[in-house]
Amino acid sequence: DGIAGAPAPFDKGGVKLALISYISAGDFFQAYQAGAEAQAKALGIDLRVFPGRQDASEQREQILQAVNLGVSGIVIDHGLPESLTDVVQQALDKGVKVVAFDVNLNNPKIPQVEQSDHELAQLALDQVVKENGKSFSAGYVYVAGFAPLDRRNEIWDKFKADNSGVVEKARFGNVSDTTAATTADQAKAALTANPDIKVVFAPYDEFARGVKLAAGDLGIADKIKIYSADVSTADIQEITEDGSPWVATVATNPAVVGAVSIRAAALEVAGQTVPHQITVKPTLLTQESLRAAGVKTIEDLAAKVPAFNTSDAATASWIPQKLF
Amino acid sequence: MTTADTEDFPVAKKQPGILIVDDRAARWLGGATAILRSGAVFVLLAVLAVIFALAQPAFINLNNLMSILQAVSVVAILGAGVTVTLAVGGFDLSIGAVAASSVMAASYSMIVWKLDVYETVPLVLAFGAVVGLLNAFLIVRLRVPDLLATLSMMFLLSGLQLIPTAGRSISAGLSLPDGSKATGAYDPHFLLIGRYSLFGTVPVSVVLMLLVAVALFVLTEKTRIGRLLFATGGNEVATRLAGASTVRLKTLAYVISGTLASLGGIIIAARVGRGDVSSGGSLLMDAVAASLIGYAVLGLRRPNVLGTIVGAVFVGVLLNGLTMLNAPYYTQDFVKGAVLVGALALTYGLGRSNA
Amino acid sequence: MTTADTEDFPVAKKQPGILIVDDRAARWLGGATAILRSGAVFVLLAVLAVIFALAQPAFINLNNLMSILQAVSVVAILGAGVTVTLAVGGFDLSIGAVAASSVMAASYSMIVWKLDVYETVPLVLAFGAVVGLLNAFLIVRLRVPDLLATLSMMFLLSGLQLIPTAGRSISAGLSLPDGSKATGAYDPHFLLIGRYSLFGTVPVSVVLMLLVAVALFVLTEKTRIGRLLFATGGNEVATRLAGASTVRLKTLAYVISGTLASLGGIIIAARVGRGDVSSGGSLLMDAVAASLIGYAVLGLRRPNVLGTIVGAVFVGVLLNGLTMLNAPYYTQDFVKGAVLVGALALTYGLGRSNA
Amino acid sequence: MPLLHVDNLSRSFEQTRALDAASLTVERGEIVALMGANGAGKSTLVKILSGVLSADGGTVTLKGNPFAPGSPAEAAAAGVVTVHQSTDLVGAPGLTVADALLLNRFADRGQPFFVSRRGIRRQAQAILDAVGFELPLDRDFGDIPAADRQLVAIARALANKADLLILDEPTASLSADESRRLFEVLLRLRRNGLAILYISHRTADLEAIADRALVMRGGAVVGAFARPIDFSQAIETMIGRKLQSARPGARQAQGAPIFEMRGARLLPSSELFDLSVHEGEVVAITGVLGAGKSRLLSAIFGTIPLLAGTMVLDGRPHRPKSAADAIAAGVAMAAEDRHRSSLMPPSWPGNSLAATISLPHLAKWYRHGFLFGDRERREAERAIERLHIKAPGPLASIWTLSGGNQQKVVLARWEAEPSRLLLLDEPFQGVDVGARHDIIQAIRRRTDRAALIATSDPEEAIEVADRIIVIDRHGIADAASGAVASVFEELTA
Ligand SMILES: Nc1ncnc2c1ncn2[C@@H]1O[C@H](COP(=O)(O)OP(=O)(O)OP(=O)(O)O)[C@@H](O)[C@H]1O
Ligand SMILES: Nc1ncnc2c1ncn2[C@@H]1O[C@H](COP(=O)(O)OP(=O)(O)OP(=O)(O)O)[C@@H](O)[C@H]1O
Ligand SMILES: [Mg+2]
Ligand SMILES: [Mg+2]
Repeated sequence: DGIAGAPAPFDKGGVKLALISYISAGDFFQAYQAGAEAQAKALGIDLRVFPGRQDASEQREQILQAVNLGVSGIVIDHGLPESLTDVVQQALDKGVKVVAFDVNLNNPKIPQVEQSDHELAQLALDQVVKENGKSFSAGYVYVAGFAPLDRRNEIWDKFKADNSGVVEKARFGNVSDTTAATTADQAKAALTANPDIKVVFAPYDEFARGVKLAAGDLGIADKIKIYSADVSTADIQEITEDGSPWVATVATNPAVVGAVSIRAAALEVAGQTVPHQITVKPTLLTQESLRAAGVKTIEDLAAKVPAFNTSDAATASWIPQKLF
Repeated sequence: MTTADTEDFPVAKKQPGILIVDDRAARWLGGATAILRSGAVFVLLAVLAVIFALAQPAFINLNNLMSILQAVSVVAILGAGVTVTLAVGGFDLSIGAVAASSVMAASYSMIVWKLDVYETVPLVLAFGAVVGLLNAFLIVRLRVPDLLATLSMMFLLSGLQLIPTAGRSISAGLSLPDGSKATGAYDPHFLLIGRYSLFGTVPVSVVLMLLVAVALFVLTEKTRIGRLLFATGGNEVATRLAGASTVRLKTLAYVISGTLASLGGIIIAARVGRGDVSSGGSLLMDAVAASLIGYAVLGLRRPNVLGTIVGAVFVGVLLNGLTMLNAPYYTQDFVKGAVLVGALALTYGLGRSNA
Repeated sequence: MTTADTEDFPVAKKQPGILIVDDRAARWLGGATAILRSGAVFVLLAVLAVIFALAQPAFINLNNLMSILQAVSVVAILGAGVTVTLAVGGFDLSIGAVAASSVMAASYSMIVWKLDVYETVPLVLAFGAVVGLLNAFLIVRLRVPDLLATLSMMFLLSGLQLIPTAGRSISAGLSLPDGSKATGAYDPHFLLIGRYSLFGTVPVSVVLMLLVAVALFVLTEKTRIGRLLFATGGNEVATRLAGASTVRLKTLAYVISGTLASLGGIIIAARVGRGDVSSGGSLLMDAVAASLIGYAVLGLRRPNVLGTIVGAVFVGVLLNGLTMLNAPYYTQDFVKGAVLVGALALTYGLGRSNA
Repeated sequence: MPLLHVDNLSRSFEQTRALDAASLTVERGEIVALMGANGAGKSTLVKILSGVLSADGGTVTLKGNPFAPGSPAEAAAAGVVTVHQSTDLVGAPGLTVADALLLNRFADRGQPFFVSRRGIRRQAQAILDAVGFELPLDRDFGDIPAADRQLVAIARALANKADLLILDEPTASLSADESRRLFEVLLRLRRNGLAILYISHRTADLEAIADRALVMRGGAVVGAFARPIDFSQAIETMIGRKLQSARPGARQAQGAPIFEMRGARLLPSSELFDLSVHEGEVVAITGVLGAGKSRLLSAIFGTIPLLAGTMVLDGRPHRPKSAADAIAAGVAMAAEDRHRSSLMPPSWPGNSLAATISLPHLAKWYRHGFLFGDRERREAERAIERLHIKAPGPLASIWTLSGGNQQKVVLARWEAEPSRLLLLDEPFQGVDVGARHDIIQAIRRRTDRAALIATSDPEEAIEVADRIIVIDRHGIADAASGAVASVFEELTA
């Protein structure tokens, strides 16, 4: 059952694509996957979703498996470039189209979808400067080794270099089963030791949630401001709560990014031109604006902030638009 | 060959610390090493506390000490459960997963089923107890080795907790797999479990930890049942021949550890305020570490509840102090490991030197 | 009371499988359950394979089978190491961390020190062996309990591996903490260990897995040393009194497991092509699972290398098949746990019914 | 109405019929000796009566009611209290001796829930006082020697309220003193109307206390002897042949000694002593419980250090630092407490009869290191034949053998290869008189080595040795070494 008026092979349907993630667990990746699935359904695509267990060698294996399954296109969601380039080349050689999201495969044949972590961090830091000036004591939450965090970290390092008035007093962070709770424990220690910290840059929502919890426990919610990245329904509630020190976050809608990734792959399969670089713009969400708009959930956000819910990237007349 | 082979038999699980004392000086020295050995962890703890307090006076502030206790409360409670299973000669690898699924279960029952705190807490504790029963069934009835049974349970639960929400974490306004929207929310009273402090100083979770510690300490060290639990671990057949039901004793141990793990989950849920997806792997390792460090506390060299709590606090003090000194996160695991090895060398190594 | 209590003694660590057979029918039935029990894992494996092949013909494609083997090779190699430590009555919790640090060590030695494959591989293997020696030192000389010693080593290594690069992953062009830039790169020959296939079909890592499996199988089951390794785990005192050096045997076991873990790390590094700090997270649990499932294979109910490999393949087939059937990731852990419980119930439960 | 009536009781283990229609009765206030060669089925009967095993057929009535206990707890509640043959089944490492003495009270729901260390100690002391034993109450149960464990088992059983007391080889590792104290208590209990079923291979024990003797063979009771009991007749019924007079006269030691100790000291507080053994000589070391027999042998075997003095083996200094050194020098030792010192756990590799025998000899029997060929199976078959071990075959698990047969396997291990000095610590624990006779013959036949045998039973010492040495407080008393007869008099006085 194909789509009338679509180019081959979508006119007949039965196109098989694979979504190969580096990580599946967590809201961001689940929402990304949901967006991809919704877009695939709208296009009559049989989408095979491979589970990501944060295991780079398994991800390689999955690409080969997908090729064995006879898919016509593969979307790669995160991963380590070093471990992917050669298998991806093998897939390309077999005529399988490849689209990469947030992992730079550095191959002219592969369109790169990006939520642009650099831009994300930059927007958040711009907001920091707007509200706090260029001279303050800051806390920074960071754990190396996670690609998006590493990219956001580059912007923070640059920001510090450019603004000598910004003093990083404490750096902490922890990724575990209870990231928010353990980050809170650390934040309590760090904030107790450095009572002059005014701004905490926590470019990952779980970190921000932990710092907020710590501020509550220490009774200093009115003395610090937290800036973060990413968003979820639970985050919106935490941000808009009365007296919340979490004042802003910057995010893209992962579902939209998922849909864009599938559209890019579909266009490739249909033989249409796709730009090499596809960027989904992040949106700045401040406490004020969220409260003003009465936003309570991600769905509200999508309804009230249209920029958050759609992207005109990688689309065509035959591709159904309204998904969620 | 050396010391290790010139050991007197019969040796069962423990090695007797044979000390040959020839004169007064040696006797005194022997006494000193014995004290040092049994107190090694405390000595190290004191040394650490002094160093941290000197480097950062805020360390010994009462609130910070409470933060440390609050930070370790979940691990200490889980560790106490592991300790009980170690006492019966078992090992519960599922506690991390039980705690993680309890977080999901608590969130689900409030957000999807709209239950309040008085319904949610018993429900989640019962869930933990049921998992304990299942573990016990596998181990006691089907005779599956402990590690294997609880490992399977761990995999089972870490998958199961994600199925009701199709892998999404649970917070107010969650859209369910059937497309509808959950309309419940976290009961504010439930959140108090993780966020309220008695008299503005003592967090509820610390109180819970202390209650668990006292209750289990009394149970394991001061009651008939406690003796039988250790007897089961030491020699199951002998315990059965003495007329005890080792089936019931082991079941009790696993139910205790399952229930405590779900209590840990409740505290996490109440702190975090949402049902977050996690496997529980790091909780497991930290809890196991606490109860194994407990072996070294007081030089007992066997599982003991008091030691477990001290072990958890020990690690908590270390991590809190390092964070205060702004030590990078990647050095913390290293320091944790190094201090552990040091404590072990002191506790275990000293008794040997003159054997 | 019931079955569990009417067990014959003397029972030490394991329960003898007493089967009372009174007449022909029962004897035959007994035989059938015995076969079913010892073959339960194989039967399940075959059933799974048929189901998957029917649902998705690509499953039995040779390339896919090889990719299953390749996917399990690291876990199987680590599991074989765990099995050897289980045989001497120990337990190595540090293998996951050893493998992860070996990934970092291999990357560091090529990218920062610019060594080639012929220098890197021995260096990393030696690193694993040294960690094994340290574990053995703690366990054999200082008499620290196995779990505690290897757990401390785990924490130590997972911190240590991050220190040289301040927590960053290692890839070409890495900026070092001192501000300079590393100029080395992965040796292309090194990458072949993880990426080359003999005759275009059999990956090198699968060959390595098979070599390890055969070597350790022969060592543990067919040699004097193997008998003594198991004897150490069965009754250390008796082994020592029979004139064997249990110190050396235990050291050997930990050195083997450390070295195999670093071999696993080498394979991961060669597949991934960089020193990624997050690699190796679930390796420990998966390896432990493989070697514990191995208990059930062939109904042996004890650690055995063959069983471990089959256990690893079993889980690999399951996960691959489920992926082929497009099962969501969160159902996979659940199914893994459920199938494990089923296999265990078959293996362990059946022998009991008529006791 | 008899207290206990066992009627046609049967029980099989796979092909072995351990009990084959055994019948017997026990009355109140009598001590019944149950005799039988190794593997006759005595322990199996005991296990059924104490709720450890279930029977395949037959009935048991206790005080007129059908009796089929499903667990040890049920049996105890019905008034049947048992001391099992294995001393490992009393307590647990990690618990103290006091805990072990009270273990069945802990399991009793009628007892107070809370316990204190002081209360435990007090009750345990009371239990010991009632029997007149002395034990280190605060020691870890895992660290005490087999003899002490046996005392714990006995004391605990005697402290229980019971109608029927079953003792399976209670004196196997006790010396005369403790045995005598046990007998006093048993006779007192009998006067109070307790029935006692007493299993032992020590004829002297049975002579001292038994009112009646029953003899088992092949799983059935085949003979009953009332007072005055004709023990030689009973033994003939038991082993199916006449037992010849114990020992063909002592041999005179000749030539240079194989092994010598000079100025040796075992404990800091003990006396220095000398010791020498000659080629072809069998020397027994006897002494009370805890006198240091095991310590002496362990020092020669290198598993504990000798505090002072020198040892010479075959003219060369002997300074073993481990069992391996001693074995390499030609010393072999079958240690006491076979479960801990020699056997692998059930369903663990190496728990077969053949593997138990071969463990110390693997390097010799399989020089290339690979276990190919059937050398160990052949050696095991030879041992089964030579020592009349009752077993399904060389590959059978050691745990399917009766206690006495397990002991024979341990002896077979050290008999399998030649040695210069053979050390045997309590080698005849639980071995029946017929088998003991065979083993002694086997030991004495070899004249190319010396044997040093520690035993707490003077009768055994006399039966096996050319010369007897008495050890006391870890020193060898001068006066005692010498003629066999005088030693015997001294010991049994
Ligand atoms: N668990 C078992 N599995 C198989 N066979 C067994 C088992 N227990 C006992 N047997 C066999 O049953 C027979 C009787 O054994 P039992 O232990 O009752 O002998 P016993 O009279 O107590 O001998 P001993 O004087 O040596 O202690 C022996 O042949 C023994 O091998
Ligand atoms: N591992 C040990 N640590 C401390 N003391 C021990 C140990 N083993 C034995 N002892 C004690 O040393 C003393 C001598 O023990 P040994 O075993 O040598 O005596 P024995 O003459 O063989 O007596 P038994 O009849 O008990 O075998 C005993 O009092 C015993 O309790
Ligand atoms: Mg017996
Ligand atoms: Mg002795």
